[in-house]
Amino acid sequence: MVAQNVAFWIFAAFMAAGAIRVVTTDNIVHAALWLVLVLAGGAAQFILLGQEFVAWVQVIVYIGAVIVLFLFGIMLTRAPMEAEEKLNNNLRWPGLAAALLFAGTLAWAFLDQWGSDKIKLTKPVRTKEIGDLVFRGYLVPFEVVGVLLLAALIGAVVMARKD
Amino acid sequence: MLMNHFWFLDHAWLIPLIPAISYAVILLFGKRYGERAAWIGLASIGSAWVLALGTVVQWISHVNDSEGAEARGVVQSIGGMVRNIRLAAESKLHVEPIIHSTTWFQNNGFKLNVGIQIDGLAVMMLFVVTTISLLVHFYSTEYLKGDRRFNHYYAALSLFSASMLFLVVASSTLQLLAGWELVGLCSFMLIGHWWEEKPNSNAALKAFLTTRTGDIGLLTGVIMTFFVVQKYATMAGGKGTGSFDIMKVNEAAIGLGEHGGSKSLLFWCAAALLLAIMGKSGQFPLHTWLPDAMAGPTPVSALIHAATMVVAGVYLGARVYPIFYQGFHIAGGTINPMAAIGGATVIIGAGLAFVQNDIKKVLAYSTISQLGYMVMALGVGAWTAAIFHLFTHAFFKANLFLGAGSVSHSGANHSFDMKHDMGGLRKYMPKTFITFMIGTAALIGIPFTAGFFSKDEILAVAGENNFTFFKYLGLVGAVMTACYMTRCVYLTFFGEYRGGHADAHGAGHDVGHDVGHDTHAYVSDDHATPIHDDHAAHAAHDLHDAHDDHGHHGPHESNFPILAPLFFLSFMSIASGYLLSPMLKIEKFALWVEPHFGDDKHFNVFEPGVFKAIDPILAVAAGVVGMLLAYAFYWKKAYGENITERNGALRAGKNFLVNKYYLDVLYTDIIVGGVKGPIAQAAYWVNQNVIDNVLRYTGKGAAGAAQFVYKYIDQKGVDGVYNGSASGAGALGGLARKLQTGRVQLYAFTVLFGLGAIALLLVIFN
Amino acid sequence: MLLNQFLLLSAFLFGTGIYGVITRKHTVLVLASVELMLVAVNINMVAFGATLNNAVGQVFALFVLTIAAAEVGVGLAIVLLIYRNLRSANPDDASVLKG
Amino acid sequence: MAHGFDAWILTLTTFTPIVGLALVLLIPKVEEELIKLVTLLTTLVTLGFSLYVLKNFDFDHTAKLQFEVKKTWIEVINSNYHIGVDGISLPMLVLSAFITVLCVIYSWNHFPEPHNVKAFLALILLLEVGMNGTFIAQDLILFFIFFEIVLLPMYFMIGVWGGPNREYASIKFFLFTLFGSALMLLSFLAIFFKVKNGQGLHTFDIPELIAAGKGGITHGVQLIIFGGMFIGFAIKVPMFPFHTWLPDAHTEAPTVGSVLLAAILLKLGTYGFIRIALPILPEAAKSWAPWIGLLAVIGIIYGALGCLAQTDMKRLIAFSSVSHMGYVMLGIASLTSFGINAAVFGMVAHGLITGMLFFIAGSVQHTFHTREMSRLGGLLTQAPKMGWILGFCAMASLGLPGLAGFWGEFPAILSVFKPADGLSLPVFRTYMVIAAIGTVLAAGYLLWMLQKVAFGTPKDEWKDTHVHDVGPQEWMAWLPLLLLIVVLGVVPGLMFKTTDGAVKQMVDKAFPTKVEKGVAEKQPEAKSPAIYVKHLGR
Repeated sequence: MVAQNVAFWIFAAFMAAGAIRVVTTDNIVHAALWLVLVLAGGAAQFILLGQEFVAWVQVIVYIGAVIVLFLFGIMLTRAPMEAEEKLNNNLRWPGLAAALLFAGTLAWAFLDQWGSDKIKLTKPVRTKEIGDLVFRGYLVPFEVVGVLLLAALIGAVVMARKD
Repeated sequence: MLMNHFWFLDHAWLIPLIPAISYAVILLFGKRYGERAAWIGLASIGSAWVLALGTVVQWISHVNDSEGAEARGVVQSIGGMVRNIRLAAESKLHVEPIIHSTTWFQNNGFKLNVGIQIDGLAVMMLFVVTTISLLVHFYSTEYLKGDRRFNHYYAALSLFSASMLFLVVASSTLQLLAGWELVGLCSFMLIGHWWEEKPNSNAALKAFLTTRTGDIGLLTGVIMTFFVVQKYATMAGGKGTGSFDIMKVNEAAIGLGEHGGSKSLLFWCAAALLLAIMGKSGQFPLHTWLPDAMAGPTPVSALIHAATMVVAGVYLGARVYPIFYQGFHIAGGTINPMAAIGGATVIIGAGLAFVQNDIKKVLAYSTISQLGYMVMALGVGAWTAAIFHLFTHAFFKANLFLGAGSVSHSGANHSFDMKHDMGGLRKYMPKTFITFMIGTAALIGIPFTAGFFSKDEILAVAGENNFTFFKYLGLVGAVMTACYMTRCVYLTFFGEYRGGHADAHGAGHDVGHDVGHDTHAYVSDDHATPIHDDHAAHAAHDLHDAHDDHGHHGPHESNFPILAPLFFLSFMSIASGYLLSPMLKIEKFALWVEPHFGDDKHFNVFEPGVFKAIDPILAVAAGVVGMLLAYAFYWKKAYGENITERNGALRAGKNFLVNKYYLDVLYTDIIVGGVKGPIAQAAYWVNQNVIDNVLRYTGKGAAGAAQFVYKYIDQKGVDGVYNGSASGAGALGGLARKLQTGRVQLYAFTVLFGLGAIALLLVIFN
Repeated sequence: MLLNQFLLLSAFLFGTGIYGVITRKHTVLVLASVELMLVAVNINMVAFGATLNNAVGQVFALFVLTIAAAEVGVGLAIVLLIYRNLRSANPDDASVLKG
Repeated sequence: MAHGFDAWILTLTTFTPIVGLALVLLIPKVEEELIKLVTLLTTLVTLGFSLYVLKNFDFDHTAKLQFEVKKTWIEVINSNYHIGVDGISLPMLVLSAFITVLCVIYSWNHFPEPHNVKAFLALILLLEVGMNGTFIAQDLILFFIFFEIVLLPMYFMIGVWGGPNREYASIKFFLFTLFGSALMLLSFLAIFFKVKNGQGLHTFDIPELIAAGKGGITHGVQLIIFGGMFIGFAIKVPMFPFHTWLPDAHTEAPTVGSVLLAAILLKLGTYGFIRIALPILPEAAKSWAPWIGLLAVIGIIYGALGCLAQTDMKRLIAFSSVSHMGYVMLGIASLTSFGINAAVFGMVAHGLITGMLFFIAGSVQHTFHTREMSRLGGLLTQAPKMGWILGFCAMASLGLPGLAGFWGEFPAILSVFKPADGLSLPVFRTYMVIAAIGTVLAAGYLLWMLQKVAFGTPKDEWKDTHVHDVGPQEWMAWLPLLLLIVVLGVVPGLMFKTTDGAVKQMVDKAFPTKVEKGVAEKQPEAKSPAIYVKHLGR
């Protein structure tokens, strides 16, 4: 278990650093790439928890698709590829206050509630189980999400279309 | 025996019902029958009159039966000892009223009973009201011929009679209230009969509003009667439900008074009801509407003044008399509000009658004065005398009013102005003259006319009950009455005819209107109301042009429908007095009319006075003095035409001789003139300027206050608060507007920070 | 492993995301910050799922992922639209709502 | 609980207009006659249902909720679809259905500008749903929803078809009532959270709340909750000083709107007091009563003064509503069954009489295009029938015995002489005298109006105008009202019989009288025959 713990802290450190850079860097493209780091770290944490399927989905969907979308968005809005000016506005201190407040509250609540609960990993969750669950218990939400995606797709096309 | 021994008494509810139906019929179908609609009204009031006569006959025989010949026989023979013996035989003397009632509605255990309560008082009133009303109906067929709203007039007349009769037979105070208000409504309709002219509708409004002011008293008073009963029932250990039944009210009032409980409730109840009487019966200071009410057609004035509207107040006083008797502690013999108001009204009304040039206004002020006698009589404990005076006054005052109507109707100008349009009329209309003289005699109290007996009775009993002050006040009133009535008769029937002929018609009309224009919405001056029964003018474009010609030649005698009621009323003006006279040892009226006020045996105020020779002598002397004064001043013009204009020291010596050492001046100028001039003028001035102004300025003040309240408090103040709060909200919005920077991220910050704060709170307090 | 490790990590990421949403001057970066928050949520879900030893957490995470994808799609379309109209991707310039 | 058709009848009475509304919306706008016909039929059917209720109502048990239905509605807050009528709500329900029919008939050829028959009638139908629903609701949430439904159509009616100042008036109306509603809703919620019913659940059910008593709410909190309800209802009544929306709304509203506003909408407030505020929070009501009474008498005098200052006929009638509703509130403030009976009677009577007065004002405006009294005059010569009807209504309104107005006024004044136990006698007796003075003022302004409008001769500008007297549509709309004014005035027992049981039960539960209770058992006279004949010496 120690190895896992160590791995967790390493990944966590990377993720924290990446996240901070995402919100602080002055280069847009870098920000997107730092985000990739955070997402990848997240996928790694999932694997640590034995949740493989979602980890791979994370890698494929997020890193493979979402980040690409981001980059396209950056290009299409003709954002400067290099750091030119500050990318943060004058709301830094309020933002920090809100962030600290939120994070602090969450942390307090978590510590308070689950102070020493342990995660006992027995065996990884297999994809079959997930399939069973999705197509039995959560069929309707699944379908709804499918429709939602379709709607988002059409909506995005309609909105972004030039006419 | 006619049908049932009690048939008429049991079915007295038919008497108000028949005219009420007639009202509806005339209103709905009147147009179809044109002027024949009058006959519907006549037929209905005629049958009501027959029914009323039936009740009179049956009631008298009922009283005589239950009295038993023996008690009354003894009383009759002993005469002077009447009082003591009657007290002894008292228990037999009350004849219980006949009550039929039904529960109208029920509300939380309280039942409102309505029905009829027939006793001597009610029977007497039924007779008076139906009689006068019948005569007025008949009289009006001629008098209002060709009027443009002939049908409405008859409909209103029917309703008027119906409501008054309803009031008379009422068995509960609430019914009294209903009848009372309906009477007020009808007087409104009739006074304002010619509503096209503003002064007429003003007069109608004034009458309604003034009596309505009195009705504050009636409303609260009737409510208090309810609680008087409740209090008494609770005191007697009963279940303590209130009631409006007049019998119960009287019983309770006597009981509470006897047991010394709830004096203040009784007092306030009496005070409230006295206010109602003041409004309705034209008592000082609420009398100002009565002269204005002359704006209505003259037969209506007769009806209002003799038998319906104003008498309702006195009737109320007599109906729930125990309330006043106990509430004002009348037995004590001290000055009480009721006697004081009545006494003041006697003098004030009579004083004002001096300075009127309008014959109807003289009569109107005289009515006020006579009503003052009645209320004063009630106030001094002379119940029987008050009612007796009501009874006789109804006939002779109706006689006088209808006589005045005859004079105007058959005179040249349809005017009531004595100074301009009358004089010497006795030659032109001798029959009217005679009847008018009989009425005047009765009003003055010439011996052996009806007024003599009734007025005398009031004064005698007032003296007996230790109200000496009011006795002499009444005598002063009698002097004044004699004086102004002599003047009135002189101006109307003696001297030279001053009226013009047809061509003067328009001029007379204008005089009235010139004065009439400065009126305003509520309160009009007395003189501002042109008193013209100029229905002929209204009718000029109407169907009956042919009839109108009588206005175009000189004065002449009226025809049958007008004279017949006058003859009958003249007869009654004398005959009605012979029902009660201690002097002649007649006590029938007292015996027949006295009501039964509950079970208490010790309450008896219905005694006729004990005859003392001094009383009639004083009264006659008063009358003679009054007449002589007027005779000297007006008739003989002992002091010339325009005495008041003369002055100056230089001519004094010559005048001293010419004027017979100024003895006449002393008599006429200083005494009569003083009374006639400054005092009456002052009274009139007070009436016109103070009381009327109080009313006027109260009206104006209310309007002003209303304007103020509306403009400043409502529109600016109260509304301002809301408008202010609205703009306050606007200002807040302006502040909030500042927050709407349009910076999405600032919004996001606000939302997220707020959310975080709430979450933190939840965490902390959980 | 303690459950709290993951939860605290997610709290940190979430806070960072909030900071980003409030402060970033480019709309695409605001969306990226939102993604950070979503990842934080996902980590939470998965951690709880692992603690309770079932697959529900994963399923929820999958749904979140899907919705995140949809959100990014629509979000970027909006960004494009804004850019096309305002010639700027700075959220501060989209201030039509200013009162 | 009712069964079979009876279980549906109240629902039908309330929601039939919705069906009509749907039909009206489906008909093209140009088919005006058809729209009118459908609306009239709908309202007639609704009236028919309400008459069925009236006919099958058990008048021996007026205190009992009849035609009662209770179905689960919003389970999570334990709010039920609970409807039913008792003696208090029955007259109001029938009145509401009745007045709506008359309004539709009157509208037939009196459509206000802008001419849009479809929208106007649709709004009337929607209004009827709200009005009928409010009077049958036995659940606070249900009550609230119906109470609010009423607001919208009236807002549009004033705002679209109103007079020149309509926007101000409609917004004022809307804001005022909405403000009151908000406080009222807060009070309802507070009660919900503070009181538990027999099963230990929080509830919005009115009978359950009454049965639960104050449910352990402290006196101070009760006072506050009552205060919230008071403001909500008092604005609707409207009581001084919350009345300022009324003259504006009335003056600007189209005739039919004014009639409905005066006849039904104002009653929602007083009905709320009687149905909800008093029985649920009796102790607070007792503490509030002197203040309610004070505001009521101020309203009586103040409204009358306001009337005297008016030059606009319709505004005068509007102010007279303030005065008359003062009597209703005074009756309620006495907290006696006598006074509350009078209040219910006064509500119905005021609905009939003032509704009628507004009809006439509307017709006068329709004819002369002005309501300025200084420009009017001689109505009696130009349109005698209308003039007489105006006179009749003025008399009814000033409380002439024998007409309906009297029975709302007189018992209310009477009840104040001896209010419920624990209320100050001197204070309430002072109110009595002031209220009695108010009757004189009432006579003053009404007769003044009558004189200005009806008496005299027509002004020069209208000399040659041909004035239509009362026409067939108007007769059809007015005659029932006039007849009812007379019938209720002559036989007030019809109403008192209906309301008495329900009111008595409410008052006995909420404000028990010490004296009466002990005596009630030994009250043999209750069985005495209705007619007794007393003859002596026969």
